[in-house]
Amino acid sequence: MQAPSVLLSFHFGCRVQLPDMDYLFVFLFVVLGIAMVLGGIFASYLLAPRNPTKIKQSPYECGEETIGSSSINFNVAYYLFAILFLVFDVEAAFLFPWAVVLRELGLIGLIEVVMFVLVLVVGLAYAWKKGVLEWES
Amino acid sequence: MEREALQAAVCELDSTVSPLDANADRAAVIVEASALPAIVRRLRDQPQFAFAQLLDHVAVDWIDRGQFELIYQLYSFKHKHFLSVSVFVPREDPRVPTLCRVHPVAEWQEREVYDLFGVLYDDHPDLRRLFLEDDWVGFPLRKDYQDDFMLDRPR
Amino acid sequence: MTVEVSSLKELVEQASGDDRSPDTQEYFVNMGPQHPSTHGVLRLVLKLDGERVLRCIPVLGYIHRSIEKISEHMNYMNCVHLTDRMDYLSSIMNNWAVSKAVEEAAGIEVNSRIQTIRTIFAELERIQSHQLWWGVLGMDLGAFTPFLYGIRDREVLNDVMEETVGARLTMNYVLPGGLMADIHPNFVHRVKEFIKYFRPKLDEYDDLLTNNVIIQERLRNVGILSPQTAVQYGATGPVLRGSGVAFDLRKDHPYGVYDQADFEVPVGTIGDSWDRYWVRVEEMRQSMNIVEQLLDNIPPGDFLVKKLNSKIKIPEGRYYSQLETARGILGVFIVSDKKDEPYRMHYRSPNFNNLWCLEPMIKGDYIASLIGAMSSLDLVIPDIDR
Amino acid sequence: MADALLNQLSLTLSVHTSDVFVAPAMSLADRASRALESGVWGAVLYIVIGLVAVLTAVSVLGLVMSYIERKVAGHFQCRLGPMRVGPHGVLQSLADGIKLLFKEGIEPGHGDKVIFIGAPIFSITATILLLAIVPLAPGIQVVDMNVGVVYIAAVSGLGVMGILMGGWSSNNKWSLLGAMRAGAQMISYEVSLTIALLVVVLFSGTLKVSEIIESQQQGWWIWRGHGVAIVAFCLYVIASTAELNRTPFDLPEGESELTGGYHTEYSGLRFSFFFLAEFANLFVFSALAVTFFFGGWLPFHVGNYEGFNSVMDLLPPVISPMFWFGSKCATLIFILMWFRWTFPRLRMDQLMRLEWKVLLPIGFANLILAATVVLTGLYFFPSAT
Amino acid sequence: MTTTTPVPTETECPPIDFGELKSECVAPRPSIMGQKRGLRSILWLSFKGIVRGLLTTLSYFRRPSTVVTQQYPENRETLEMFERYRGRLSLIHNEEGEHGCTACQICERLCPNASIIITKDKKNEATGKPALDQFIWRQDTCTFCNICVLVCPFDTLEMTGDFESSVYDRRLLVFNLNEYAGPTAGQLDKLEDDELAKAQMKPMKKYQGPVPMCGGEMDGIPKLDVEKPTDV
Amino acid sequence: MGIVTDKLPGALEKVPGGNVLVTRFDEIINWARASSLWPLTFGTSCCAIEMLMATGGPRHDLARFGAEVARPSPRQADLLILAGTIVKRMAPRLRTLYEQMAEPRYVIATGACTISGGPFIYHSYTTVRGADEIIPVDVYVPGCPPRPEQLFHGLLTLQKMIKEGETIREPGVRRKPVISALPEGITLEDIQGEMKELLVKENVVDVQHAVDKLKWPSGLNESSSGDSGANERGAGDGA
Repeated sequence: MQAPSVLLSFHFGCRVQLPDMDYLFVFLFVVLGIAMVLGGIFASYLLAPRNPTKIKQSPYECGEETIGSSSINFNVAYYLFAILFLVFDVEAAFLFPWAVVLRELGLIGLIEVVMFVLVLVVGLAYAWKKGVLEWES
Repeated sequence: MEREALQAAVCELDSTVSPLDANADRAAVIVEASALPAIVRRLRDQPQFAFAQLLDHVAVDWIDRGQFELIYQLYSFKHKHFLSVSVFVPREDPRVPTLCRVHPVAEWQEREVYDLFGVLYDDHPDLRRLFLEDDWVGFPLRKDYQDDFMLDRPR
Repeated sequence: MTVEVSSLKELVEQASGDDRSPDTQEYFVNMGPQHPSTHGVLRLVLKLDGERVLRCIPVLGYIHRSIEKISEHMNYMNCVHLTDRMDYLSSIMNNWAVSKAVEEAAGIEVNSRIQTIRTIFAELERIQSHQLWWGVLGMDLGAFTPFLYGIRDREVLNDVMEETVGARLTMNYVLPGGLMADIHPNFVHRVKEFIKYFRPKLDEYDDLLTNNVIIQERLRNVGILSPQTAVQYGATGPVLRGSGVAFDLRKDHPYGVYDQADFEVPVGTIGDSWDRYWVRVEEMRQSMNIVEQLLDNIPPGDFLVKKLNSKIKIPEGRYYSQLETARGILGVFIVSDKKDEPYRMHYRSPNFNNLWCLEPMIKGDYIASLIGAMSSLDLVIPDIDR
Repeated sequence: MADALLNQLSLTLSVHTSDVFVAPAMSLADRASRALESGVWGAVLYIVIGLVAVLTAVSVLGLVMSYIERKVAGHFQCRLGPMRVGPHGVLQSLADGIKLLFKEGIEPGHGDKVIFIGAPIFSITATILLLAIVPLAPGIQVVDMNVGVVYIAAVSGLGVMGILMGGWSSNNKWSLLGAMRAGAQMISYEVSLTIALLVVVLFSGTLKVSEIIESQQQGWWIWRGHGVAIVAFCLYVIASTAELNRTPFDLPEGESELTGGYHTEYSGLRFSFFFLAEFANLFVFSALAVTFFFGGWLPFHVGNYEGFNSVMDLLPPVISPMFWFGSKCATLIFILMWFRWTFPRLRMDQLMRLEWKVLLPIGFANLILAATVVLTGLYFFPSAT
Repeated sequence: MTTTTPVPTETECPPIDFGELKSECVAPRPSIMGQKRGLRSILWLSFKGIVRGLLTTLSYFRRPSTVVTQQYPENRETLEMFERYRGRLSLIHNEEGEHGCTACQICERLCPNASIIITKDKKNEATGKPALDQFIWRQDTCTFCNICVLVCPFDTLEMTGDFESSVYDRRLLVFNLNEYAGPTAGQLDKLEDDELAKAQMKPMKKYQGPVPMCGGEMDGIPKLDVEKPTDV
Repeated sequence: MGIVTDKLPGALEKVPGGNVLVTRFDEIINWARASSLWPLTFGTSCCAIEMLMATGGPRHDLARFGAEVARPSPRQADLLILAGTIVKRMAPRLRTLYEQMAEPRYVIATGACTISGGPFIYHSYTTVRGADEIIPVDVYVPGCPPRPEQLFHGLLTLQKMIKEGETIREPGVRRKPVISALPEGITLEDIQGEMKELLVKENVVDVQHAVDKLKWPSGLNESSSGDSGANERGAGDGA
């Protein structure tokens, strides 16, 4: 059994820089999460009693039958915040690299970011003014 | 106002109002069914009565007389007096105009009476069963109600 | 003029509108009969848009036990024990209401000892009921700890009452013509101890909930009930007093020995849920004042003026008698036909009438406000359904 | 084959146990990466250790935290909490876990079954991924990315997906309402969370979690942040409480309003995954707060008081980091529990108003202020740069 | 079908005259944001309220002495009910195991829901008076209203504090309260012959078994004959 | 529509699935199930105050039994504490709630109203005379309402039943130790003698027979009418 590094060096004819294992771990953890849930569900499928009936599978609504369909159009207020979130989270993503190298950038960096943030704050103020933040259904 | 004085004063309102003396422990009058909303409205609006709240609405099944007695209990916050207004309707065709427009709470009190006695309220906006299922047969508080489910006490 | 009888199904179909387009955001949802904050088995059919309550249709009858029908086949003493199970949180007051009606009708005079003890017990029960309400309100609004503190203090009072009565909830203590048993020798002492214990606890309640900004903002300006609407929709008790009308049978038409006690009737200002909250908290203080005043001079006398196994017969007629319970006016209507069983027995339950204030006060508000407003109404569902 | 395996293992162990002392600050992933030079088995060993460790951590945390929560709640409420299952109820969570495993899992009749089963995966995976980056002590960390903070911000949003999917696929209006609430709430507070973390990134000048801790050798950021960090910490606590769906922000599962919230339809083990993720997340968010604001595994030092500092350093070096990290974490968890058992719940509109009209403006102002502080070099501690 | 509810508008009703009832608050309600306060005052009051709430809960956490929990199954030895507590109905038997019930059936008649069923021997051969055969008490329907105890003219009934009565089958909740079927203690004392008195005390099973509701038949279970004493 | 679970209600109920483990694990599983009974927050009337509020309170503290995790959703609940009167209109809803609980599920009926209709047996046109007409009941706790200690006794009784009476080889078949929680002063022999004849006559010891009889009709809930099973027959009147 050959170590991958050996294989790699053989293949490329030279010793290569080993890849960062971090993302392999992340990938494996995603697999682990999926495996944990699916494994658990499979285990309980084997172990737990099962007695599905029509009533049991019907939605629980305080003991009553559901009125109308459960797939409904939902109020737009909830989604508006998702859009706002998108703007501000992307903004935060832009701010991370800036935060790391702020010392090197100095005052110029601060001013640039203040302007960047200001644009967004104006956007927030606009949304505020428009009543998007009022949670009106 | 004393009980007798109040009773007399109410009776002077209209010719359809007559006193009910039979053992009532508070001022009580009998009103003809058709005149009921108008009388109750006047009792509510005229300052010397000011019966602002409809406390209660009860029905009594006088099966021997073949009548339902519908009793409205009124209260005046201003004068702090009670009044009981009775309406007699025939058992065969129990109909009475609704009081919803005068006292909104009557809507549900009347629904209760409809549910248990089957008294129909003309012009009621939402007359349906209150306590029992919509497809219940019969009106259980009537004296002649029969039900296979009910059990009599053994002794 | 025609009478149309509809059904709930029709009502819902109609409320959902004929032109139910695919664009509509409105939907129906059942809240209850099994829901943690309907305090029993009240069912509300809610028409919602997102979080907003557009329509709120209460559906009753999930605990309709036909007490009025059963009462027609029971003698008056047995009728009393059924009322324990209506508004179980003010069972002694319910007992008293029936006993009072029967005593007034049958012309039984009870001595002042009985009246004083009844009054003390009624006030203790009012405190107990409000303690539970306070805890449950906290739980409905998401704070779990107040619920446990409320229950904890309720248990202390429960012990005091249980020592005399012998039961914890359905007491059946007040009977037509007196009381089931005389007060326990320890009673006076223990009530005093309880009051000493509970006064600081009330301040603690204030620290925990009353002065908390979240609870104030959840209740303030929520479920506003103008005095006009309150009266029109049949509200009594703390709900009406929360709207600023100082109507209290204990003051305006005194019964028992309330005329001997000096107390005040707390009222609200604008009739929102916060007013109703504050009225009840203040009522606990006032009730303790009443109890303190009456406790030291309970007059001597018998605890039962009428022999129990003799039949109580009421002269023919209609008798109506009412009494202020922890939730409002409980009216007892008796139609007698000279037998020892009532010809017709009707209870004007405070909750039944208070419930209808819910829709006008909550229309267009959020679900969370509905919960708060419903809590501030302090509904007991078996009392509504009877 | 077996010989080769054994050889590799012994080689790896002999080489890499010494690593613990040689390079104590290396994460498991880095070690695996280094082990790859000498052979694949060493790396596999580290990978297996990492997976097992995280898997154990999730399960154990779920059990332990739920027990602690119940005990703490009990004592806040003048009662005792679980008492009868094992001495002082210590086996209570275990019993719950076994019971849930042997409980029927119900699938809704008309819902989307794939999404219904998939929803807990997102919740659990988000928790596992976050747990992986928590540094318990120097070297006791599974992954230590150089973009750690970005990773945290990215991964913590994954949990919302689980809740949204669970509520959506349940075919139940209460669940749907709970899920929509959760969606709106958690993404909103995500912004504040990120902005609060940015302040620490500004101070430490790095995104790598272990380096952020190392940067606090001179003093924790909560002290050294010149007040700005205290504001950031408050923002972080509020936002993380909202992310955790705990009182006063437990709207998505507000029992008195929405019967059960987004997990109304989940039963048995499927429900327990949400339960597990919730309690493990409680630990994760406290651990991250400790890492960013309270110096992670570093002991409590006060300026130049050498005597006091040396007392604090008395613990042996192997225990010390774990002790300090654990005790700080426990304190924060206790505070979160304290909040939960004291406060009532906010209303949806109040919740949104708090975030978008109060916390977010404060957060931005705080961020700019922090940048100014960093640039002007206003620090309490003279030794800091 | 009906039209939508036309809720009567307030304009339809003139303002209600509350007379002297419209009054001021006894104590003004506490309100942080409601009154016209400055921002600083609001913030301070909110903060104070929150901190005091936290301190309240902490004060209980801090003091384990405030724990009020009773350990029920463990404290069984020391747990005592109040003497008036109504936990179970019992027929008082004296030291010789004799009861005082004359089967007068007052309690049966006054029991609100027929939880007491009394069968009697109409004429006991020794005493010549009616004697109790079965005193059946149905715990499953009993509401513990205490009326039976109060109305008993001979004070032979009492409520005991026994509360541990859970069962797996509801039919196990029906009891014979009397230990024997036969005359009362007083009547037995009057009999000269001790042997004869002993003979009158026919032992009674404590457990009654199924009692059909209101004398009807339960599935396959024979009707309880309340008139004729069953042979014991 | 025989929704009445006749004979010993709740005694025997068979649930398919889960046939993997063997008896050795029975003890552990039953211990876990008995120690972790999460109740459904269900209460209709007065008993609810005592059963869920007072027992949950600090004085009595349901949490000691690990049962304070009151779930509002029946999916996650193990224990249905029936507290209060069940009326005809509630009966189908109660049945729905019970059906929507995940296996294994246990039911405690508390108070006179739930066990038999209590004070509302006679002359009532709505009260169901006994919850076991609607769903199988495991433990009956008499009282009106029972004290919290009484509920705890019922809970202990239920735990005893779970620990002794259930095996994973026949999952869901609960064999009640019928006599294991006796009223005081009555011995096993007392009842065995009296019950033997009845039990044999009623054939309740035959598992298969009981299981066959317990097939509940599906689609019970399709009509939300008052035509519940409770309408069909009274408790023991054989009407």
